[in-house]
Amino acid sequence: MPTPEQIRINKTTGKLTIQTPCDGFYLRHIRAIMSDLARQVGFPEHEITMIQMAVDEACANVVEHAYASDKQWCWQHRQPEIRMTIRTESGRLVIEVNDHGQRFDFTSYRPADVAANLDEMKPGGYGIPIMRRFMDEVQYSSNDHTGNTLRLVKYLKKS
Amino acid sequence: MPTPEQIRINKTTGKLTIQTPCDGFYLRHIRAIMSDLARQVGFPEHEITMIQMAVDEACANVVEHAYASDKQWCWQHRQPEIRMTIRTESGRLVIEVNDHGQRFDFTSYRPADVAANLDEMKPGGYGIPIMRRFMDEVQYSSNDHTGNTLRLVKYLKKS
Amino acid sequence: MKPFQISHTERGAVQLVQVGGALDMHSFPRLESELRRLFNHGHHRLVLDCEGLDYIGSAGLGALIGFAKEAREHEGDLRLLNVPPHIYRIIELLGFTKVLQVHTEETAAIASFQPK
Amino acid sequence: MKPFQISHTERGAVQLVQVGGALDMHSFPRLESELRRLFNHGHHRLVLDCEGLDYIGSAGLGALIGFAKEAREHEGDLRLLNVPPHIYRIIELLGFTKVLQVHTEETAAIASFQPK
Ligand SMILES: Nc1ncnc2c1ncn2[C@@H]1O[C@H](COP(=O)(O)OP(=O)(O)O)[C@@H](O)[C@H]1O
Ligand SMILES: Nc1ncnc2c1ncn2[C@@H]1O[C@H](COP(=O)(O)OP(=O)(O)O)[C@@H](O)[C@H]1O
Repeated sequence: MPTPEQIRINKTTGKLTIQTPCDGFYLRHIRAIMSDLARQVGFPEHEITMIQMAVDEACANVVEHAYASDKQWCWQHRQPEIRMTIRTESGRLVIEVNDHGQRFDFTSYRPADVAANLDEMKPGGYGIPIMRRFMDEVQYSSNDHTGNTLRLVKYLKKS
Repeated sequence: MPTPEQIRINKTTGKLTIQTPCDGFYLRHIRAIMSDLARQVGFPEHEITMIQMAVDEACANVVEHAYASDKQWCWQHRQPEIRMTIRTESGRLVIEVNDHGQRFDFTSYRPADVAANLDEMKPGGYGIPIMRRFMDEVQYSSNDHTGNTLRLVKYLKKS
Repeated sequence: MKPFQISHTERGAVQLVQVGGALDMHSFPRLESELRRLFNHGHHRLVLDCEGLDYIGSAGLGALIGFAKEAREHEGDLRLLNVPPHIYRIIELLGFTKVLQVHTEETAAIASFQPK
Repeated sequence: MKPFQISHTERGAVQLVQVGGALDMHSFPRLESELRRLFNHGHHRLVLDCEGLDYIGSAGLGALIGFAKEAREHEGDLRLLNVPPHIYRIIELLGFTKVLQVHTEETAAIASFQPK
């Protein structure tokens, strides 16, 4: 078993969890932590901005949409919250954003891409396309016990 | 049951939890979140600095001392971590800092106060006296299942 | 992590709107109500000075497109000024700079509205 | 939340050490090694310019006391300059300003080391 000191030194694999009320107020802290950890893993600045935007987007969607309909809101005994886990591993960053709101059929949601939205000058619908564009993996899953989880993965490119 | 919208509006009672690896690297985010929430509850700026210092101190002690001795480290199967919960209630702020390291006999630890340390120009030992001075309640408890918890409370003064 | 700030000054027939800090879902309603207010007063020629902007999310980007579209329908436009490099790089990559005019000089941004 | 910064310049027989950002348990070893290095070179007259300091924790405060004590044992001292108001208020309240000299002007801080 590694000693505390070994674990402490081994900074590239760490896990951070944050659970906040479901409110846009907290997103700036989430972004700040996110970019700090991405920097620690070694991502270049422009990819840090991308990761930050993708995660901000995932959380914004929880605040905006996940608890929107109280009919479909499956876990009514719990307070609406955002729960996020960031794992920094050597070579990649794994972020999971979890909510207990309504399920969303993410996989079959295939919106027009950013360019098509821009052609029509649409004022919204950029969130999910940006997330898919900026992250290497984007997966949504639903579970009766643990709620809905959006998993975002970004790999460090070898240079 | 309150609707999500009611809960969302009721910003003065919120609960935020953050769990980080046991490393001083994360303390600046903890301080940033702490001061933002204290500001939201309505504390004046100089008390925000005090709360920030007390919480920083509580977390620094976990990083520095709680996992220091692997002999007394009771929860060896877990990774050393800091877990902090902040509750913003109307009129007060309740912070709990939790670790799974060694137990500390906090209650009977009665160090010299800041002034006495300063008289002797001591280079350390200011942490706990500062915490006790800046917060209204400071309580330490230990539990075989949940680990060690330091609870800090600060009340909003009526003005 | 500066708080979002918005202010505005008149430059002849053009409204110069300065924004700073983070334009995210939390601050975004403030941009929206400020631009809506200008539209309601018949101002449709807007320059958004992004000099102090740290962050912009997709809601903010979408709003810029929506307001630009509406402004154009009233013979105006929403044009950007002083976009910080890290934000410029992202919005260029996404294609927003093909749809929105971006300027690096205030005088040029204001003059771009003058009839030739 | 700027990262901790430390640099130093010579002002005659006095070392001016500039610090900025947060001096917490994470950054504190960098202050310690810089001051230790100066001591090892026989420099015991130090002015710590705190102009850009956002935060100081108890470990940092304790270290200042420890280094001031050691400097005094070598006919020097550690004195503070440009302490931001929100930090000054706290360290005054705690009594640190009774033990450490605090200056508001660089020239006065440097001159305070000159024999009268
Ligand atoms: N977490 C979620 N829960 C429920 N519905 C969601 C969630 N995320 C997105 N949606 C749905 O997908 C749509 C597209 O989302 P997005 O691309 O982020 O754009 P926007 O939020 O601007 O509409 C939303 O309008 C919403 O209907
Ligand atoms: N969470 C903790 N677990 C174990 N021991 C602790 C803890 N917090 C404090 N201590 C003990 O109490 C002492 C005093 O702590 P403090 O007042 O913060 O000053 P310092 O950290 O500078 O020694 C520490 O040196 C340590 O022995």
